[in-house]
Amino acid sequence: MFYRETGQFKSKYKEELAAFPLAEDKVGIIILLVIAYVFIPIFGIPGLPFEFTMGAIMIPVFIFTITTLGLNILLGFAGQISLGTGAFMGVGAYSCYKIMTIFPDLNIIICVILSGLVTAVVGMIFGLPSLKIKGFYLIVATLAAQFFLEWAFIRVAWLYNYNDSGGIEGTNKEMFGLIVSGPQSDALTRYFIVLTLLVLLTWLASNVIRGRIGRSWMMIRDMDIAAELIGVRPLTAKLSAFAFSSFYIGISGALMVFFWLGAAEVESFDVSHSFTYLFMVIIGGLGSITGSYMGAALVWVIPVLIKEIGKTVFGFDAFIMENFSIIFLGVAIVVILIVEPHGLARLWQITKQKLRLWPFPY
Amino acid sequence: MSEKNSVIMEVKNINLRFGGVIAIQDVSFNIFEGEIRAIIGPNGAGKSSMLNVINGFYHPQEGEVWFNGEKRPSMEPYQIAKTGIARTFQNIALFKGMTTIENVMTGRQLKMNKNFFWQMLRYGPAIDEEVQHRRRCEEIIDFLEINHIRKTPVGSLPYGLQKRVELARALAMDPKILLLDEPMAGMNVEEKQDMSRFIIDVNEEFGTTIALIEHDMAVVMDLADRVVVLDYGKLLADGTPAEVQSNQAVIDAYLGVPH
Amino acid sequence: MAENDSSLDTFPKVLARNVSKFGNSPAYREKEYGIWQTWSWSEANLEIMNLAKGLIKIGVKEGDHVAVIGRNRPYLYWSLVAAQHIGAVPVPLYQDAVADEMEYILTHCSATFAIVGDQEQVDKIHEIQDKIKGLKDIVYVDPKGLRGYEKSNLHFFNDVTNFGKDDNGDLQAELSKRMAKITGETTSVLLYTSGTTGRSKGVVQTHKAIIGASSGANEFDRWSPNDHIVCYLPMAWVGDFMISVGQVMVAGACLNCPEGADTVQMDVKEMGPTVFFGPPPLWERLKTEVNIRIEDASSFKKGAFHYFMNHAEKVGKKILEKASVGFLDRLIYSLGEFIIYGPLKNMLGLTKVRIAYTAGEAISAELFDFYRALGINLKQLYGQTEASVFLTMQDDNDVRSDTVGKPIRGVELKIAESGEVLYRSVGAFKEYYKNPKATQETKDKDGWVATGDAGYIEESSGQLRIIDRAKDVGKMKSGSMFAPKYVENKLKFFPNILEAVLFGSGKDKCVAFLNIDLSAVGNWAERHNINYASYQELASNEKVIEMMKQHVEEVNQDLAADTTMSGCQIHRFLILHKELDPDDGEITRTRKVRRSFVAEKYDELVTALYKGDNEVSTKTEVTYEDGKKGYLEATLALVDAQTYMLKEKSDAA
Amino acid sequence: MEILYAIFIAPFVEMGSYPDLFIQALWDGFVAGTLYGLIALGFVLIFKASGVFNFSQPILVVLAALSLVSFYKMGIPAWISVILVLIMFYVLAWLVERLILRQLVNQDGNILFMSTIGLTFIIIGAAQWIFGGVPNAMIVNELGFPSGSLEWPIFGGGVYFEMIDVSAAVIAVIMIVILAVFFSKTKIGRGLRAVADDHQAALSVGISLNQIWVIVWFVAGIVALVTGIFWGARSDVSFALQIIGFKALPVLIIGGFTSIQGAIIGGLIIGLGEKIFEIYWGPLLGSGVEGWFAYVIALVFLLYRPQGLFGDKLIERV
Repeated sequence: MFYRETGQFKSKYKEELAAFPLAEDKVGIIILLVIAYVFIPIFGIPGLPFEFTMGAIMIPVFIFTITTLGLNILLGFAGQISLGTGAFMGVGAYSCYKIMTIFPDLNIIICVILSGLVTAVVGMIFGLPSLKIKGFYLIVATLAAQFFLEWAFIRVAWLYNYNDSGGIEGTNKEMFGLIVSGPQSDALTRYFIVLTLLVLLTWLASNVIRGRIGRSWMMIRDMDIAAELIGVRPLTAKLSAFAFSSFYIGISGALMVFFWLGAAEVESFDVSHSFTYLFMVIIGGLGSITGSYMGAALVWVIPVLIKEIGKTVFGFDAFIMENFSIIFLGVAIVVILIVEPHGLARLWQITKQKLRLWPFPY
Repeated sequence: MSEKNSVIMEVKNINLRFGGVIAIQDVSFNIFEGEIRAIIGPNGAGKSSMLNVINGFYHPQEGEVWFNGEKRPSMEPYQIAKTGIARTFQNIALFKGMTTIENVMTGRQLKMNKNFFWQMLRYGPAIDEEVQHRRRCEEIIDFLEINHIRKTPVGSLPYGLQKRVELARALAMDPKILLLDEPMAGMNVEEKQDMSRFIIDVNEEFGTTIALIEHDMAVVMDLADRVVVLDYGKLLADGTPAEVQSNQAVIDAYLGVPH
Repeated sequence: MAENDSSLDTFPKVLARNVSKFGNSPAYREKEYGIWQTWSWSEANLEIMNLAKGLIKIGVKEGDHVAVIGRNRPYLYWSLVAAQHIGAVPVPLYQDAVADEMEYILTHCSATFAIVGDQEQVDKIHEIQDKIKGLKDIVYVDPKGLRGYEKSNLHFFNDVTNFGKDDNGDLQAELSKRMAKITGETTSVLLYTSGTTGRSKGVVQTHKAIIGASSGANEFDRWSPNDHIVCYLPMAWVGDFMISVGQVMVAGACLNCPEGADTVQMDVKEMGPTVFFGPPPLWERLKTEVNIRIEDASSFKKGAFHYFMNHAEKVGKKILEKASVGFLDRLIYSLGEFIIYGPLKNMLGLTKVRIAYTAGEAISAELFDFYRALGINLKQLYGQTEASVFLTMQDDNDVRSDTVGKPIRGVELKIAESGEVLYRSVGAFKEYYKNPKATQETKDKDGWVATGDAGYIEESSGQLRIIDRAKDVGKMKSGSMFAPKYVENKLKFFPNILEAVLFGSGKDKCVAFLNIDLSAVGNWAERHNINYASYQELASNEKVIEMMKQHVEEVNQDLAADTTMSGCQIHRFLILHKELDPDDGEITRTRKVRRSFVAEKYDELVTALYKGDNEVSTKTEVTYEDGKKGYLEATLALVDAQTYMLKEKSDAA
Repeated sequence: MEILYAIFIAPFVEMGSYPDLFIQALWDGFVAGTLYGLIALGFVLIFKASGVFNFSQPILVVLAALSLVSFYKMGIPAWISVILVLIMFYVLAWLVERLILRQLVNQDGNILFMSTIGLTFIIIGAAQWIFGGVPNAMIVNELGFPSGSLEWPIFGGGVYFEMIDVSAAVIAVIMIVILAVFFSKTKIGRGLRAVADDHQAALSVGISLNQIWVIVWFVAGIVALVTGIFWGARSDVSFALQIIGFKALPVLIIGGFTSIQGAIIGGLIIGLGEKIFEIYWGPLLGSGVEGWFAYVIALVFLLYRPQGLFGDKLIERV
């Protein structure tokens, strides 16, 4: 309905290969950016307290979107299943913590990026089995990673500087004279940093996916034998996928602790979280960037709202609402699988297609 | 068309076994540069296995593969692809999650090499590379007359077209040798004619050497320059279509097999 | 505006002007390799010049006839222009012409060179080569499949242009010498009429004529260099030549060539032309398509569609013609624009269309209004090959489906006492090639040209109104007027009727042949689950015949309303067992019925109709696509149709 | 140097010098192994019959134990509670078939697998909601299982056999025998086997696919109950139990997804392996290694025999 594609012809491949070849889509994205950068910071979400909006909805959703992007790159684009996401976020978080303690004056953003790189390396190591082990069996390898790392986060006291709490926590960090992280930091500042990182990482991801490397991932995913006979080297393809994916997951882990929770213990990275992130990917839609956004938002926000509404409106106690939201997640996943195994992204795709063909059905 | 007598590929005394099962038994033959070479034989004769040996998917227990006049060391399939051997598959092996153009682009992977950094920015060298190879793929798409399905997800294409897209993907590799595993399996007469025409065009326009497996004798006879006949993993005959057709052993083998 | 600059009387001058004035703006585009390859005027000029030199090099002489055959591609349009530059005469041919038609034209104009699109055309020419003496060499654009061919008299297009590129100066010299000789009076093109009657005639047009007519038309509809059009109609057809070469070059606009025959609609949508030319059948097809696709849409969409289309029919035309419309209506219309009209135009690729033309045949008011209601400025125009097309056109705010507009600049009209329309114009042709007799018959010494159409100028609007082909207009036994085309058009306005042929000149009653429209009737049949294997089977179905009967009687009703025409009511008709087919010579490539030919060929059917039999069996020769001939046998039902007296009609209404 | 000694010599010296402890370790490992085996068995049953990798098996164990205890706490006699639990599981099996499996029929394996993860969450949420999250003690004695332990004095030291463990082992063995018989002898059992390879065959036996699914899920429930009782007896009955469910995965990798005996043998390998490693090598790394050691075993296994102990080698074709 909104689409007027007539006359949007391309006379160069560059135009054709652009991220959003259709003018309407460009406009849409710009509107979204304006909302994210201007409206929400000023007005928040109507009907919700500002602090809550930032702390309980926007920031975590952005962070988990990064996580989901990461997992989606691995699972959705490269077709390598992983249940180690939680632990890999842990790697990001702990390594960021160490980096900050070792280089106290290093800019925190740099620390975050570096921790992403560390995670990438760890991810590659645990990705090695994927060369021999295919499909479903890979779950074992990744679970091994999950449990080993969980164990390491407890046993290796060096990781949390031998403090008795056994956890890690952020201290105030300044950037351009502004406290960006730690207890004193302002939610809005953190919001902007996280948002900007998200936008940046999304852009990078979409670039890689559309290019040579992204293609090699999808080749492995769709038909690994054919891919190899065409000249894709499984080693590089799979490991690069693990690395790139872990890079994102690591960053999200670091952000989660130092731009959202402020402090964390091993529980924040256990296997049940791995599942939640898996849900985000599946509900959002395998192999779709848009889906990663939708999945993360839905899986995070709905339970939060359920709890909030249950508490404030019906006055249920937290425990009940907690369980209720768990059930909701379970139901959501089953329903999605039944209705549209390709997730919300596909539903969105279909709607978009309908809009493009409007008023015709085909 | 290039002079058809310089050997580009030769297999010598290939033996291939799976556990106890003997797939290929002491088979030798060669392929001339620029020719269309057919491998025929009843089901289970070891034709596909032969292709799999040639492009390194199977490693024969004994035997040598000579390519461009030198003995080929044992390599991984992806390395062999680099040496200029492309193939299509008996039951189509397209990348279902991609469109036609994307599938064809995968054929250019080997020729692209811009690093992760540029890939992430999708700028400068990376995008230039993309564009340059896209152009080549478009030419092939045009050549095989699949322009109208350029942006269609391959999964939704009719069988005949999928086969053609697969051929396009293989061509995109600018191969020295093109292996076609039953390019016309399950096609109706018309589609077969088209496909044969394309195979000949490819061979003429690009001078590509082609080795193909085909059941339909008639087709093989007007397509191929020379024919190898396999039966139960053994070499039954080797020669021009005419020679092969008149070969008693071949006739028996084919009469022996219900078709 | 450049158009008025009378010094621009030759295409070389026009091209030079475009290079100097719009050098960098796009001139030609072609969808190839997935994107629109683009040439600016300067780039195109370079191509054309090199090609021209190359043609000189391979021996094209001044005055030579150069045949141009193939689908719409820039290279072939350049060939036309290049030929003009070297004083040769381009002769565009229909690419789907069968070998012997080609042979006729090539021998008639004794073409010495042919520039063709691809292998198919080369093969066709080779097939007839020995019969056509004059033809020396062939230039081919697409080398695919030609690798193995014997090349002595074959040239690859790029090689020819390369001759031009690595010219050491002599070619340039020769070219300049030749260009200097070209004047407005020089022949610029030889166009073959589709030949409604007998063999087609070669119409000789000068540079001045083509440019004059084009600039007249451009001026009338304010063409600008920003206009771009998509060419998809046969290059050999005068209309395409006038638009794609004449108007585009004169206006300095941009010509866009689709990727191939089967992608035209897609490509039009991508390109979004600002000016669009389509013959009535195309507009008909588009509308049918819209209706069919809407049929399958959800009930909500269907509802919205019908609601807003009704509203559009009420106010759409008024709004388009800037007439006064109530605020609420405007509001609803603009809502409709967003929800239905806009998307619809977008799907049809007509969003950016500034002017759309229909011509060649009459168009039904209902069809015409459908598009205008959507806000598409669809207009009639009237013209013919001999006039370089443009004679009359319609002002934006004075558009009607039953008239064809006012004469444009440089055109005088007068009506002969026979009722035939005569004109005198800049675009008027020089002569029929090698046919002085015909030339004299059509063009008198004062330059008045007979259109061959009967018509009159409406006092009220001053617009021209065409009734029928002059020679077809006859008298019936009763003495009342017999205007077959007029009636046939009324019939053809029914989507279900593809073609109709009316007989009755000198007889006391009229009878008709009908062709059903396979796609439309086929759809109808599916919806009423009538299954059919072939055209013939569907055509002989009782339900279909019944439907046709109703159509015929409707036509009879409004004929009865018109005193002059009431005599032409159809008493009996039959549905032909085969579609009228250019390959059988029954209609022209532009789908004009060859009346006399049909009358002869199906004489037995006509007599049977008049004899009053209830059915007749017949055997007809048909030509298949591959040129082979075969026979078709069938038994046809002969149907009586209700006719009306004036008074009956009034109470029927 | 010391490190090499600590790794390659010391543990064995210790085994040799304190054989009673070693035997104790073996026994504990054996019991753990059988229980791992039982959980794996639950997976195998469902996978065999419906090709579904039922991720919710561990939570079924928890559900069984938890509901059993809770029913008892409501004052229902122990054995009645057991029956109630069984009924509950039958209903559950029926619901799962109706609401999930039937909807996803002939979807590919991964999707079915994901759906069981969803199911897991639903059960967790519901179970916590209804039974609450607090740990309970399993009602061993009430069910009439012997308590206490026998001591077997040997090598100067002594080995303790917890009665409950003994009965666990016994019951486990009995169950396996029953199931083996059930699968090979009974009509339904053969039907179930058939389903795995080919649905038509199953129908020919005269049972509808849907029935079969209900049955296997029910049987898997029974297995879960047994497992639940004994795990509950060894540790507390709480949601922490599900974590041991993850152990089933390595077991399956080793034993193969479709083989009953595989499940048991795999279970034993893991059980013994991690116990021994924990006791003799664990200290080197700081304890708690059994959290991941099982996976390492499985991983090593996969790298050498990707098809598992009882699977057969697959030839890739193109």
